[in-house]
Amino acid sequence: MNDKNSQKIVDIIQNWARKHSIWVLAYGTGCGAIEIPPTMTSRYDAERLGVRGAATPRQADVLLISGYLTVKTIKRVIRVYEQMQDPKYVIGFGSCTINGGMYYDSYNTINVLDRYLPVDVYINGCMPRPEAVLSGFAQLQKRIAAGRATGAQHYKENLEWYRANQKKIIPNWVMPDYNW
Amino acid sequence: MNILGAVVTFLLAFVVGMTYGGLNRKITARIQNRKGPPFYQNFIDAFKLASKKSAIHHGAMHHLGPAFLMVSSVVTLMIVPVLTHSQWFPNLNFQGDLIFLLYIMTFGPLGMALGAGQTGNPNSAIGVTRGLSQMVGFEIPWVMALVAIMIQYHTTSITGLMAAQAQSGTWLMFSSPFAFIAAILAMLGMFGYSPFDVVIAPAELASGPASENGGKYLFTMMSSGSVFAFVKLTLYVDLFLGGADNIIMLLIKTFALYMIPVLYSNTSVRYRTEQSIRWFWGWPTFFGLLAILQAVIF
Amino acid sequence: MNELKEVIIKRIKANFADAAERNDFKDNRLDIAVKKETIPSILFYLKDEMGFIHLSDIICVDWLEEGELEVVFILWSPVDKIKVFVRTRLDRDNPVMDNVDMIWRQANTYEREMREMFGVQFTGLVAPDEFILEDWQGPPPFRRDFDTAAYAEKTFWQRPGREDAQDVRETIAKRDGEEIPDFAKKYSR
Amino acid sequence: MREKATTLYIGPQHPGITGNMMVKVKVEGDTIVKARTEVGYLHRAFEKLQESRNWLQSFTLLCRFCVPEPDPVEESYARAVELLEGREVPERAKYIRVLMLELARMGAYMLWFGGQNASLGLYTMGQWSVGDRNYILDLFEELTGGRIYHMYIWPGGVRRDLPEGFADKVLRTMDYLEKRLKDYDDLMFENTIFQKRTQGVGVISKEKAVEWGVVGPVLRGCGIKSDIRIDDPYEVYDKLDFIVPTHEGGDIWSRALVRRQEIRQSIRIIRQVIEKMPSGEYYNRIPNPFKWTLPKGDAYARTESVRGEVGMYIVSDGSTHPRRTHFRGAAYVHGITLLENILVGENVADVSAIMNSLGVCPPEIER
Repeated sequence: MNDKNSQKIVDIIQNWARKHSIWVLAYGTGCGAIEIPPTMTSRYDAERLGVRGAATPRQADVLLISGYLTVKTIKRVIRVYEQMQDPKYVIGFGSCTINGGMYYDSYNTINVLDRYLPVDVYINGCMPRPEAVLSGFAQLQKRIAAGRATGAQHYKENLEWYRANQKKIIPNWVMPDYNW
Repeated sequence: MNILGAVVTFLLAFVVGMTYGGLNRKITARIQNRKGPPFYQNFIDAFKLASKKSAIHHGAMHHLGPAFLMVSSVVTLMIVPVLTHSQWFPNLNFQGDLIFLLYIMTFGPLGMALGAGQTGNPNSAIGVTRGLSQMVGFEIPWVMALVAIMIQYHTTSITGLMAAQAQSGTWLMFSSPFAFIAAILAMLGMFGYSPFDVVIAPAELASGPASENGGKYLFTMMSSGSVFAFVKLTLYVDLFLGGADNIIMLLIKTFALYMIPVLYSNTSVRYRTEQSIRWFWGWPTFFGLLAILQAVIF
Repeated sequence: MNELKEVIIKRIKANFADAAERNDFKDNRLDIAVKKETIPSILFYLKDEMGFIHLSDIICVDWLEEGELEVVFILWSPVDKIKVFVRTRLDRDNPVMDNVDMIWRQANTYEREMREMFGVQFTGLVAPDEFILEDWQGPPPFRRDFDTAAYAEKTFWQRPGREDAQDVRETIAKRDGEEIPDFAKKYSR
Repeated sequence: MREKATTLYIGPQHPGITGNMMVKVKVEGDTIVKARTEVGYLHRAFEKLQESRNWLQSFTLLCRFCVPEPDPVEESYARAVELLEGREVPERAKYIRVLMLELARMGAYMLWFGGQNASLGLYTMGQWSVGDRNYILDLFEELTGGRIYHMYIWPGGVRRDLPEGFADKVLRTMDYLEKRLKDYDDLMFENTIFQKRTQGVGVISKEKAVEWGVVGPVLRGCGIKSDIRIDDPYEVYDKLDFIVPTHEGGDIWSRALVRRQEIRQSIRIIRQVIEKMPSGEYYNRIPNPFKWTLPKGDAYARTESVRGEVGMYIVSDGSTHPRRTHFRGAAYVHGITLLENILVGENVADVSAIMNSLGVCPPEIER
């Protein structure tokens, strides 16, 4: 019984640290990536919240899908997501990840992101402003602190469902399997 | 008694090194007129990295790479006397430790290079070649400076040099200025901040050798990096600024020296590998030669 | 401006009898329609002798009703400050045309895109066959008979309630216990 | 003994890439032997979507083409539609359009400062210039309601008149930015390492520039004076006096100098526009958009954007929906054929710097 409590305390402390140090992967997948430089630079400065850029998937915690996702990009995004280390989160950025946005009838862009990747926080808006991006990070921090940011967990549990959806739109699937 | 002293030294080095890293980020932010993270941000980052659930590695050597870095910085810490004559920080320094120091300081990056080589990621492979070639660059002025002060004061141990400074009353910085200048210019290369950060250049190589390290390994690299920074600073204080006899003096002197690479890195573009080597074999080597001449003649 | 256009038209007619030209445009523009065989020669002539050295654009337009694909070259002469549109028609079922990237190097990119998007075959075009789309099994997508809305409906999962974005309003409303303020109640059904 | 050539994928996920494209580079030691670009990661099929939208609905899709500077795309589409329909634009609207274009150019050059220096390692410059760019985005927000996408230049004029007090707010911003340019010069152009890293890198000779169809600041960086605002003047550029800076050399350094001088010219233009702005009508109202048909025919309008010539070609078959719209950006030419040709022989450390200096904007390549 007491190891459950001690585990809870360790989780609280670890979640506190994960909340205050979020490393965003430097991967601008869509047109929303233009609002990341203003968020990271001097006026809005996301670094004071502990949000910093990370160069490779191994070092990153958050994968920011900034805008629409074409079929060619989602194949690389899945590969990048699976390379990231475990407590990882996905932020869907812009209305194109929520319901396809203005390219809902395009033959090359997916419409709903959480069919293919577990999304923790959605930021709506067609090109959300830097303030919206910061509120998205604050929302993610709240979920991390409360321990409800379990997208990676959900991905692991029903991997077959995600794989089925992904393989439906990606024709030749030449990817290593996901060994978390 | 020695064991306890060593542990306290390591904790002091870790805490001070991490706070210096946090202050570096704060000062850089202020130069870029933004607020910047709190000074203890590096501790939070380190703790988050340590508490990552998965630790992906590509084989034993890659797993041990960061450990080599930590070994190198801790052993260097044990040799460099932190405070002049206080029984709390006894250090195992001995007669020929300056020469041993030269060897052990390059042991860490070599171990890291082996680890990075095994990952198979081309970014880390090219990063390793760049790191080693740049190390050749800044080693030459650094060795010249050490050789000059060794000849001038006929001793090869740090405590001997500190005793010489205490006995002659003037800091080595003034009595052998060329060696000091060569050593400071070599320090810019050792820290690997902006003009010489071609090794971990994010824009070209996606953070070079560390591109496959995440979680625990990055934690080990980060903490060994800050311990190594503290050790280098105290080494410079002992060699050229007459050592410190209490903690406050130590912190003031080391922070003053730390400002040189930090401020220079904020306003300088990154050198390519051959440009940085060519720069190191330019002015710093010239001052190293002058230092040796001064040591031999006078 | 008009007499300059006349001079250009006369010289082009002298060399290419079958060129049908139009110059009733207000702004500095000319329009020449030729058969597809004379395209490389007329482009060479315009570039070397007439001074139209800048290739602005190459466009393929799909005239489904007339069963033809139209390829338009837009050239610009920095000296005379005149635009010329050279257009030609290709049969829609097997559109084949000569490659012009020996005249302008960047034409190679335009031709790769047209080959992938419209299915126009360029004889002599040396380029990897995949340019924008990856592993695309469908027909050339930019042709008008390819219905993109139906394809998107079939392949990509659509979030229900898209007709009036009802579910989006609900998710926004119940985000962490937020209830809709009364002034907005009448808008959200 | 020739070194074994390794292939390095500077792939879609890479901090140095300006956007989302891949450069496959075959490297021997540090010098590049062969380079292939792979694009298509941002293809949303604009031109296909516009066929199922009427003239005004397809207008909202347009500014999503190239993100750093959406205004020239709107302006060239609006002018193409007016050319086709023969619709007259009031004088005041033309002045407001030039004001928008020049503000957008300055904002994009500020962002370019950040990108170019981040690829070279000077992060302070990016923080300063992108931070100051927010002042221009504030102006856009007040005038059009959107920071990045304005959808403000409509066929027939502009969507809304200048709010009162806006003109001197623009002038105040221009004075502040002019002071800041001095700091940029000290930090960037007087920095000797910046000169060492950029002079003689990514060189384009004059003949190669003309033969490969190079446009915009990259062409002016090779010493050829060519600017659509002067060669083929549109709106009211023929009534304004400004110079087109050129610089011999054709390397990253001369392209940076050309861009830097163009910011000063943009400030001059904006001041003249504010001073000569006539009063009066700002919008020649178009009929009900759902029943608005354009006569059969085609039109092509070009604008000078940050990356070079931006052109919109529209074809109408007399219905309310465009038969075909084709957008041509400068990055379409610079980003593929030219980039693959220049990278050969360069150092692998400069790939990101060369891409930034060519103004390669991947969403513009595959639309």
